[in-house]
Amino acid sequence: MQFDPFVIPFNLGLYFIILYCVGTCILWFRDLSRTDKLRLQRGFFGRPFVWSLREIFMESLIHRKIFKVNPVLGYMHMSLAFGWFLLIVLGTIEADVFGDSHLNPPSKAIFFRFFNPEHGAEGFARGYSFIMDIILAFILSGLMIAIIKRFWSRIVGMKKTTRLKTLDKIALASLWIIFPSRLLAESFTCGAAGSGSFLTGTLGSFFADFLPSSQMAYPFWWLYSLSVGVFFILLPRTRYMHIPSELFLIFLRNSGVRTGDKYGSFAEAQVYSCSSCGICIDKCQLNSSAGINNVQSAYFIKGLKRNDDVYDISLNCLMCGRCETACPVGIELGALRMIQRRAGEAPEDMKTIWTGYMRERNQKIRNGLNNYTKVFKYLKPEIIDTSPEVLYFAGCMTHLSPGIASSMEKIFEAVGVNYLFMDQEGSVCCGRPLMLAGKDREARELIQHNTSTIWSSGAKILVTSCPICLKVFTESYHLDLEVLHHSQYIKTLIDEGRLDLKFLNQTVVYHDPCELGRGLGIYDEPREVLYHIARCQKTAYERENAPCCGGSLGNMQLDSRKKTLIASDALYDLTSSSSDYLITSCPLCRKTLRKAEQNDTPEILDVAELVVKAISDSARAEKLYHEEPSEEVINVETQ
Amino acid sequence: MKKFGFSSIKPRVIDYDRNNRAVMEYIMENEPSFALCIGCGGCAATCSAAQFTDMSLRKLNILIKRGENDEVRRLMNKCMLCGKCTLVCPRGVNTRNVIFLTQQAFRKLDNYAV
Amino acid sequence: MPEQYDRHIIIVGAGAAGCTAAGQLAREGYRISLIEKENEPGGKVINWYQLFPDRRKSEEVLKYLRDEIDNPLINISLNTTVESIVKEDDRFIVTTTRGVLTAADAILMATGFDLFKPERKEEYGYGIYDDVITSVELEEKFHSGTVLTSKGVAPERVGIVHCVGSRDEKVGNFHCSKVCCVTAVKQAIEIREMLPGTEVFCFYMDMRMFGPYYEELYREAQEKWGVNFIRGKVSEASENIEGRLLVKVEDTLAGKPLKMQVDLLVLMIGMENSLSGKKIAGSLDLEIGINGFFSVLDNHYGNNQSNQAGVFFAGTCTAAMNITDTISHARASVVEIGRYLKSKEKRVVL
Amino acid sequence: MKLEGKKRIWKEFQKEIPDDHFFFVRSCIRQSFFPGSEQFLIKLLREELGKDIYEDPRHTTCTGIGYHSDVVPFETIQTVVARHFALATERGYKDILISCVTSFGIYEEIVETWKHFPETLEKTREYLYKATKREFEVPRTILHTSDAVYKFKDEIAARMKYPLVDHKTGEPLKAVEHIGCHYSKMFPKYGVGGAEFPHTLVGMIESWGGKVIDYPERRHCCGFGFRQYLIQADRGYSMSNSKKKFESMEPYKPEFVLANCPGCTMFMDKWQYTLKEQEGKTYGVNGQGIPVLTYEELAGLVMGYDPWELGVQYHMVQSEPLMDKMGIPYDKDKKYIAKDGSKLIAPKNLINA
Repeated sequence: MQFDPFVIPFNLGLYFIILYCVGTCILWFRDLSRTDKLRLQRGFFGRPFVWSLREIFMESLIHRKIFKVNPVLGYMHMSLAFGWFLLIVLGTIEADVFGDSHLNPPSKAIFFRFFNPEHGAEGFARGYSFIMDIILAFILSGLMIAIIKRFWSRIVGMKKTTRLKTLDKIALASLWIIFPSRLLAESFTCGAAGSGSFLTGTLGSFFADFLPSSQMAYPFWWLYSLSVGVFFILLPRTRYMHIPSELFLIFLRNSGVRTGDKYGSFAEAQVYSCSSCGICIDKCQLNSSAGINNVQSAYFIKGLKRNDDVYDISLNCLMCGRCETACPVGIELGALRMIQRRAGEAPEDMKTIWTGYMRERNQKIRNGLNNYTKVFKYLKPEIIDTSPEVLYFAGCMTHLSPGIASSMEKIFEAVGVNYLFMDQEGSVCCGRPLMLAGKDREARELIQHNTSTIWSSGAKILVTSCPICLKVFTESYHLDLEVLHHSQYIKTLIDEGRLDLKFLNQTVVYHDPCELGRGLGIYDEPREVLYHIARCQKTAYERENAPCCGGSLGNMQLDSRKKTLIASDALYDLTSSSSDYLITSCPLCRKTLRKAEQNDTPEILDVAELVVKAISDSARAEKLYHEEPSEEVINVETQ
Repeated sequence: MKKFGFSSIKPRVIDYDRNNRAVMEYIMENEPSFALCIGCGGCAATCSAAQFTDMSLRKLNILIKRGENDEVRRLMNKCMLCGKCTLVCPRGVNTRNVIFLTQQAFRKLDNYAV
Repeated sequence: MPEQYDRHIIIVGAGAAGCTAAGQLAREGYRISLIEKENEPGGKVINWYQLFPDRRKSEEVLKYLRDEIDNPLINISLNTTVESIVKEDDRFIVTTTRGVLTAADAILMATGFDLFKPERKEEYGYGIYDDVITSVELEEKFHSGTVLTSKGVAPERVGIVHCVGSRDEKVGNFHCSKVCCVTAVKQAIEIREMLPGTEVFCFYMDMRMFGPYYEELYREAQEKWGVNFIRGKVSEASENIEGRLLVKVEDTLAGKPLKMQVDLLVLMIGMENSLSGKKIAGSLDLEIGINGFFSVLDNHYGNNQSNQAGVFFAGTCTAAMNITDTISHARASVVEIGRYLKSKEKRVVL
Repeated sequence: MKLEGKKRIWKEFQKEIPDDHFFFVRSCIRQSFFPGSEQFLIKLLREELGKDIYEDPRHTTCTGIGYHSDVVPFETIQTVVARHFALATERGYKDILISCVTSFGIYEEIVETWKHFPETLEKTREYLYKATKREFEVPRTILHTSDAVYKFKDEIAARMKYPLVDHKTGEPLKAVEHIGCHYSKMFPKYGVGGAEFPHTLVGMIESWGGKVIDYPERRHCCGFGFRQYLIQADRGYSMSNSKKKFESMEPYKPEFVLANCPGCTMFMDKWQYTLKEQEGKTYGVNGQGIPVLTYEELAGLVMGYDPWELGVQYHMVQSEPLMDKMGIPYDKDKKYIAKDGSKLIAPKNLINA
């Protein structure tokens, strides 16, 4: 006999989920822009396909990234994903090799033991069922951790774990039941048949001594089939949808599809690929320093899935990008938030159809760009006719820490470059802050204004002291000149040997500003400048892992007290090792961190300010000599 | 109607009891630090926009509180949201969010016009 | 038996200053006659319900003052008014409504202050419109436990007018009474606490939060209690047809005139030198400063001495002060009196 | 509202008003717009009360409006006023009775200036002497005609035929009193009852049986404001002030406005017409306007004089509804008959007509 009614739930679940996934993939594909479709097609028949397979293996089965962040968590995911994968593959093979027929339906592979109770008594089959038992044990070990994590998340080294909704709970329960029920079902069957290996066999014979194994087995097979079936059927409505979605996402990503600035199926695929693992929550300083724990990316995306109005959540974020770098699925969290910010708040009646609403809003906004009345009419075009070599744009924030601007001027003078201080009289904002508030159209006005001013100058290099400005200059301005952060510019000066610096016998710690580091990937230039003038100290909080100062313009809602909390924590981390200076390269970071200064914190300076300290006296002396003859010379004359 | 060459003038007085202060309530609710303003004018002094136009956040704050909405509408969009004001405010008012919320509040009033 | 035991000092006024000084001088062993025109010691502190900035009950301070003067060397005569003080070489002859007290070696003027008479600011309609009251009357309402309008209902909106009779050339007072600002803030908080549904508006010219924890209280009023502050001096109050008060003020920060209806208008009346004090000053020909208070010998290191050797000042008869400063000032006067009497002894010996 | 409170203030601002021998000077505006009023004042004082009131035909305008419009310098107006004093001195009068509140203010201002800067008095004596060979004494009291009427309000009440009550119901009539700014806002001590709660008109209304309403904008200026009304384009400012007052008094349903300043009477009367034409709005009960009367007109009415002789018909807002309420009889046909019996042209677009 090769059929039994208990396999029905399993089969239903299995075929349902297969159909559902295929359907979704088709919908998503249809929704892609034409170029993205082409990308995907090219990708499917090209190298990206191979990469994707590799990535799927490494990430979706082995979960390498999670391993990196947290081994225990990694093992948990691997044991469940990879273990189950093996169980299915080997199960199918087993059924194929030892079964009486070939090409069996999946149910036969899954419930192989039920249909062949005596199998694996001796010989090769014995060894094979031994392997199957190992895999089962492997999975169960992972399951154990999962259960522990759910109830005592700290044990597995996680401060926070995501909160669940009821469907998730049911799905989770069924997932938890699957493997224990399989274990018991198999054990009883083996017990009755005297077959099975070290796990199922021993457990089986143990039960057999005092339980009517043959009768006991059957209900557990039902339970096993049911739990799997339920799990599959619930899958689409729960976070476990991330398992199939991620596969699709990986293909899209490897084929070169990106989020962009509007909501589409790639964004949707990302949303559904979020497993709510909660790593982002741990990474978020709003959580760790300011005690805000309902706005992190995991909750934001969960909100998106549930069609909640997540506008407020989207605004309460530093946009520091720490979660994005940590996300094991590689979801572009920043981009998703920006989409929501641009879309704005959903009116009551639209909250329940978020995806549709987002598409509509994006359309409206794009139309709005055309029939939009200017708000910055008061800005009159500025013309710079003295064509300087370097155009220096300090930026609004730099005007509040003038030490940086004046240092830059000293540097320009020291190298005798022909420069122009573009916003000496005060800046027209670069537009980035408006963008961060989701006001692209308004930002566009400022961008146009500044662009025309910059073009009119005919300068070759645009140097800015503010990473916020730099980001928008490089990403959203169309300029015909080289745009550099002052740290980059200083580096080129040093490389060209135009700036003669002496080594200050001091140790410094460098803090990577979010916009400059994670935002633009500029990690090395500031450091290389520092190597020339001081001893740089390494900390555990560098580069991608650098903390945010808390002052970010990305967050609309954070109040000043909480900003300071974040700043002082960041300061504590950065200054744990004793150093003479804490160096950063962002006026806003500098100001925010200074707000949290204790009397034992080292002086906080911008890289430019330290460079000025290091401009060698010979250079200065030379200047002096040319200006006025020194005392001694005269004395020599008289003698 | 006869032509007299003159007509009566709308009073400049803030009629507190007639004015609609819904916007103020909305902001108070979403940005409580709004209440802390002492009208020192630090924000207005540092304001990037104020160099080019008559934007004054200090004034805007008061006008919002008094429900002088016409003038608030006129001023609020002149802000570049650059955030300097927030850094100088001695009372730690989240001024940037105040303006942002004001614009939002009026968008609500105008029923979510993009 | 040391000289000083038969040294006799007459202190005029048993308020915060009088009581403090009396207690301290008695502890030093001087004989004190404490003269008070009211029927109990404590002065203006009695009017108050809670005190800024910590809003402790005024009774506690009153108790302190009463304990201070609980001393056999202090002879306190209540319901007594000083009619004149005459100086005969180093002695002072004090005539009161109870007859003549002779042979005082020194006089301490602790005559305190009078509250500004709000009727003098006619435009606010005190005594004409039913719901215009003074800060002191509001304290009485706090004592009674409820703040109601003349119609016997809780006010929907209360206006508090700062600087009534202070910094106002029109009533001949140039000085700042110092304590009104923080009193206004304190009372605003108390109203909000008692009647959470009531809006409170303070109309101020400047917020002069000069003392410790005053600014913090101001911040608390804004942050925790949602008290509203409008910068501008109320120009006039009038009653509308529902009998609500219509207040006119310029919102100087908005640069526009503003009118609003309130159900209760509280006038923060300022301090003036007490009339009774001035009368005595006449007989002693003490100098009066431009602020109407007694002028002290030196504004920095002689603010307890008068232009009359042997006559000393303590507390608000020299300037507007809060209780803390009054008590310190009174304690300082003790040192000055002591030094003065010692110098006299020396002269006797030589 | 506590009346005793007001009484207290009124006590503080008591004004010495002599009860005989007045040197009368006219008001430019009043004698042209409400000729009946000054006419009746003289009649009232001379015939009704048998007082000595002297009017010198040689007296002129005080040039006050010119002064307030910056076309007449202070020295000049001092000399003009000094001339009036001289005329009074020559006739041996010590108390000047001024019909116009603007002049009243000017006279006060000048006398106060002389008090504080005696050299200006000397200069003025010099100027006047050079110009006219006249010399003068500074008068003992400076009176406004409303002060005089206030002084004799009880005598008038004694002669009263039609008290200020609804003759049907006996209800006292609700009245708005409006004091000219220059009557007591400049020098409260010269106004009966001071500046905040003046008693001059209140006293008349109350002793003649009426009820004064205290509305929020009671203190507000009528908007006359010399400069404003002189330039046509600026009259909007002027009118807006009156409008503000009307809007504020409207809910109290006043029967009439009593003013003691020629400008106020004229503008609060005429602006009602303009506002009706421009904004189609009137502020009295059931679409009517609010009659604005001078205190002499009111005195005359209560004493039962013929309204047409008092000249109440020479207002934009007609007083018939008021007179009906008070039960005063009047003959419609005689309304525009001149003294010589000739028929005058009846003005158009009157309110309440």
